[in-house]
Amino acid sequence: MSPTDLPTDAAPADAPAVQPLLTVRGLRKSFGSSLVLESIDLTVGRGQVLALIGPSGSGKTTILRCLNGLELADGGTITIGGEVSVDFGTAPVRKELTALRDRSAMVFQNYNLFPHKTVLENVIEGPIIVQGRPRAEATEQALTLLDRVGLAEKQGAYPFELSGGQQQRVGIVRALALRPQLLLFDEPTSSLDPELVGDVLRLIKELAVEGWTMVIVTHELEFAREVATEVAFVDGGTIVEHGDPKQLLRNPTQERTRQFLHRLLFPF
Amino acid sequence: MSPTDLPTDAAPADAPAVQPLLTVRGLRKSFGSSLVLESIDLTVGRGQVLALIGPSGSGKTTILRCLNGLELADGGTITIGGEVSVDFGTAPVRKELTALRDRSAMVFQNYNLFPHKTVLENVIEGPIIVQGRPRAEATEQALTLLDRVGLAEKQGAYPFELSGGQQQRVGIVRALALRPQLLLFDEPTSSLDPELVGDVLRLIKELAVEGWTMVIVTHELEFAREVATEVAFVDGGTIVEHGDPKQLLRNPTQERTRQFLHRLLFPF
Amino acid sequence: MNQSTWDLFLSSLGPIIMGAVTGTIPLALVSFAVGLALALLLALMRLSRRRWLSSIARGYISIVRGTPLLVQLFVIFYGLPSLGVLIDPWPSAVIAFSINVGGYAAEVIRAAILSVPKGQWEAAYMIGMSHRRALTRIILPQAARVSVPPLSNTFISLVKDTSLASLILVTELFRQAQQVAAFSQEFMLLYLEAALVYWVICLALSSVQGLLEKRLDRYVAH
Amino acid sequence: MNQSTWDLFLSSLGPIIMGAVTGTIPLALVSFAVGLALALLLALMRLSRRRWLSSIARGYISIVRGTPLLVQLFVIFYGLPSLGVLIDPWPSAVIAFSINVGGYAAEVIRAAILSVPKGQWEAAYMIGMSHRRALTRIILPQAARVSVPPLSNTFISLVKDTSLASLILVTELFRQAQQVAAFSQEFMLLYLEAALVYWVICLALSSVQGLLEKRLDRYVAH
Amino acid sequence: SAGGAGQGKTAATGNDTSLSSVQKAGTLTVGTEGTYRPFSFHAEGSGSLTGYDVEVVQEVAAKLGVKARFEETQWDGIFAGLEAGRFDVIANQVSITPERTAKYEFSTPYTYSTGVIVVKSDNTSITSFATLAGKTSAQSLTSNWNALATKSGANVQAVEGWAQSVALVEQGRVDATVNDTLTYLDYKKQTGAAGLKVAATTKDQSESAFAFAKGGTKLAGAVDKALEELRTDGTLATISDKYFGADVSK
Ligand SMILES: Nc1ncnc2c1ncn2[C@@H]1O[C@H](COP(=O)(O)OP(=O)(O)OP(=O)(O)O)[C@@H](O)[C@H]1O
Ligand SMILES: Nc1ncnc2c1ncn2[C@@H]1O[C@H](COP(=O)(O)OP(=O)(O)OP(=O)(O)O)[C@@H](O)[C@H]1O
Ligand SMILES: [Mg+2]
Ligand SMILES: [Mg+2]
Repeated sequence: MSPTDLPTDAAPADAPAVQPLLTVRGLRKSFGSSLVLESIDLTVGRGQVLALIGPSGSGKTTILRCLNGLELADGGTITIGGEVSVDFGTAPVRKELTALRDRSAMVFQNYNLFPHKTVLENVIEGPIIVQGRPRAEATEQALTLLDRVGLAEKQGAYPFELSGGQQQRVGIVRALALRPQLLLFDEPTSSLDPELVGDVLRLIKELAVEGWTMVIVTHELEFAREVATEVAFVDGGTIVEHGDPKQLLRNPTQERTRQFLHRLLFPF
Repeated sequence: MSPTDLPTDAAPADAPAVQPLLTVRGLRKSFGSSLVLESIDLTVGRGQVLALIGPSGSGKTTILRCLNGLELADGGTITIGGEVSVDFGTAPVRKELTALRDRSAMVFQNYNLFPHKTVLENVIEGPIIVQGRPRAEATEQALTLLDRVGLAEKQGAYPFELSGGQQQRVGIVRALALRPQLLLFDEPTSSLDPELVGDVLRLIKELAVEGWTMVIVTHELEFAREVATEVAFVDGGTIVEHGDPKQLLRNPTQERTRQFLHRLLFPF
Repeated sequence: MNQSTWDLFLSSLGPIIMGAVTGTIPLALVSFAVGLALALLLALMRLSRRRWLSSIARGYISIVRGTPLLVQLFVIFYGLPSLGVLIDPWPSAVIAFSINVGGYAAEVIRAAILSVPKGQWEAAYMIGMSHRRALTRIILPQAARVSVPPLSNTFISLVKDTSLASLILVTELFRQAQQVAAFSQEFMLLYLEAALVYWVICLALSSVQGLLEKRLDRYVAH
Repeated sequence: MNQSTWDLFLSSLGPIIMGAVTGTIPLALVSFAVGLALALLLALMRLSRRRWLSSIARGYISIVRGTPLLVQLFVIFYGLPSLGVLIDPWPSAVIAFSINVGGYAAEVIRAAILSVPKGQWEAAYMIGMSHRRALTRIILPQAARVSVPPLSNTFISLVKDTSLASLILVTELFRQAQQVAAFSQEFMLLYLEAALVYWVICLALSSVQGLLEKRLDRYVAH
Repeated sequence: SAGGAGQGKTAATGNDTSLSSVQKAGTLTVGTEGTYRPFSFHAEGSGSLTGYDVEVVQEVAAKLGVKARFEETQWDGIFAGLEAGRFDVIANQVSITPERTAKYEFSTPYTYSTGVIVVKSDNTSITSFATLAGKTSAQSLTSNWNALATKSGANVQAVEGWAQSVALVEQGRVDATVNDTLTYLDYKKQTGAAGLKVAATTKDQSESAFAFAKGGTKLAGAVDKALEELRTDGTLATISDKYFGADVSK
């Protein structure tokens, strides 16, 4: 299951070690006249976990959507795994966007499971229909993954029959079944009932330990501190600062980061 | 503004001091064949704050809705302020339910502001249309309250123009403007962006300090510990245990409470 | 199109537009207004917890929607007299179309009321409102916005359906076209001309609908 | 109802039901199937980012919805021959009704597609689907559920509108009633009888709609 | 398919194939209402098409050596259908009027009839076409009786057909209706026409004939010849007697 044999405790986050899996340079994006991403630079090494934090509307989701090719950036480059590199300065061809999608898989805040398909069908849709893998093999893999997240016996259920936490675990399995190089999580627990948050966070933590490369947008600072190899604070469409989670979350160097963290940690 | 002169640090929660404002005895409620509230007993003294915690589906919202007369209980009694007492064993007349509503006011998880009315209109609708108070007086009171929550200049805005935190503060003002004896909060911050939670919690804390009597359903354990005078843990339609927040949240006596708190405090 | 055809087209435009202005449009407006009031009543009956009220409304709606409008017109105009009720053409037409619009619009209004989130009812009750007040001050204004597009469709259908009024002696747009056609034997041209006028009326209605939606949208996020 | 009226009622029920079975119902079914295919195409054109495509669809829909069906039937049956296109009654009726259904159902389908949450498109793209695949495998199945009630209404209207086919030589339910009425001079009775048969058909359709909704609801929360 | 029909248009261009195409197809396609008693209707309401016009045109077709095939349509569409070439001929009591003569070919008449004003039996104010002025009269729009009522100064209310007209008279909602005496007599025979009476009869006879597309003179000529033969051999009189108890064909 593990996508790589690299140990999780990779080199310092600021200057990732050899083999960066994801490199983003000068990513820009506007919606109409409002500039949402100014110039985003990111590097994530193979097997590393980057946590993106920041206030609402700062552009975190937009970054993920650009990485997954769901949003067409206006400028900058995204490179995944060395082979796929898209330059948004020159209008990229559809095929390049598709290549981005092929390398990465996203887990959504609202799960976005397909409501008219069973749990199993949700998981095998991509492998069979898009990637053209044999049904038997795809089903076997899906069942292994579902078993691992404790949902094997729910394979025939429809999404509405599951709790939020169960739906989100299916969402993660659906992403894993695509065998991506890069996993993207957009606030994976913020739609969940508080008692169900743990199930999902524990699963993501396991994936991190196994060596999956991930970018996670989250407000769970405790979780980011423990699981991420690097934290980046996004505000107003720029990365205000980034660095080692334990360091940055305790002693941010920027005033904006400090204020944000304070609001989150001491709400009243 | 303060509804009472009693100090907030009232008598021990388990046996509230003189002058209980709210007394609930043997409250039962079923939906169809499923028994949602088994037999709920609650007492909240004047100026005290009761926090209800518990897993999803345990019946917390249903308790609040019964208190506000939005839901017709199947049995038991609710007494507010000594004057209003409704016995649900004998089918209560509509007037009695209305009396419950007159004494209490609710703040909803999803704000439920009236989208076709401005902020000011949302606040004065109840005082003018229902309570028949003079428009000038109601408006003045509304503006004072809006000013206090920092939204005076938003009086002409429509709800969709406000952030979630702003909407919820209007929701609180709408409740306060009704001059209720009892304030009910149903997870008032769980629909909010994390950075906006603080604004609302701070406001509720102020109200507690001023001596408002409140029942709050919440998952913010830290907040409950600091603001509530009593915490009750609801599970499966019964109150499993209740007591002093500092005590109960640290050392619950029941295993179910312990498990619930553990899931919330150490999610991964 | 040769000269004489063109002349006929131009000369008949006057009577046809006259028919629209004195027949089609007032007939549609009055019937729609009455029908809408009826529809609101029916929608509330349908939503009522009293079984018999909602059954009556359900039966009414089923019959109105399940039978041809033509027959409804005939029953009122030619059928009622055998029960001793003799109604003039114009009132007959208004009654028939109102009954018809009532059946269709009732379902629209009911759906619109149901589409308002339950939380709005609760908030209204919470501030102490009665059911009736919650309905009129909180729910219906929000339902109105939702029902503008489907009600516009009902109205547009009504405008075209009023052509059936010619069968019960009401002179309107289509009747005028038929008269000219009967005289000139140019059915195709006159029917096309009538269609053109109907289309212009419907385009005008659509733009009114657009304005109305915009106005009611002012308090909704974009 | 006296004896002879009752006899007439009974004896004409056969021909009227025959008209429904051989005329009304097959005509409605075929026209609806063709119209639905057309509507899907039009809905996709309307949603296309290419301006000219969406303009064509918009114009088509506006004309079809803005002009009386009667005129549309006449143009196809009596008007096209003057352009050298001569189409038999049955195909003419199917074409006219399909065109009409296409215009109405296109708006229904478009609204249904728009009602599917954007997240469903994104999830489909995320797993690597093309636009076309996302549409057919993810969006349309969900839109189908939403569009069942309004499409049922379109179908019910169509069933009643097929009575106009009698104008272009197609023998169906209403035509049969007219024939008996012309013979017996009892047009009130016969029209009521036709209405009854239409109503029964519509009731049957409504229960089919109910079954369909239930079936499509199996994956939706209750 | 529309059989032998469809050539009417080419006929208008000068090359008259109206007759030859009918002969080639072996069918004469006839447009008729099928709901106009006693001229064109269904026996017992749902049986086969029959009536005076129907039988006459069937005999005419036999003389031409072809089969008559009927297309039923409403009066509204009947001339449009003829122009569109959907039928070769209309057999539906089409009265010969100057407007129609300008647009269509006509055969020789096969029905001579008078018009009557039908009123309630207690009506004394209408006694002649002159007294119709200012009164309301129910008429189906496309008939020539409509033109007559209008010319007489009546305030015309348009209705679908005879059945509705007579209902309005009986209900007292209009004063009168003008129609073919044959229609009235048939109605009287069938229902008794209690409470109705004939207030006046036209002096001039109206003439009804088969209508053809403009330019179809060869077909019209052949039909004329056939009608003449049918008149001579008494067939027309027999048919007429069957429906009216009198010979209306001359
Ligand atoms: N499709 C769009 N059209 C126009 N503006 C958009 C669009 N998507 C996002 N935006 C705007 O871009 C900005 C960044 O949005 P984004 O969703 O990336 O923020 P975020 O950091 O994910 O916020 P949150 O924590 O609330 O999810 C916001 O101001 C938002 O309003
Ligand atoms: N109107 C209703 N009809 C049927 N069942 C209902 C209704 N309202 C609530 N329930 C059921 O009653 C139970 C208690 O619901 P309630 O909303 O009170 O729980 P809760 O403690 O507020 O949960 P949460 O934390 O998710 O808000 C649940 O099982 C719920 O499904
Ligand atoms: Mg986001
Ligand atoms: Mg709740």
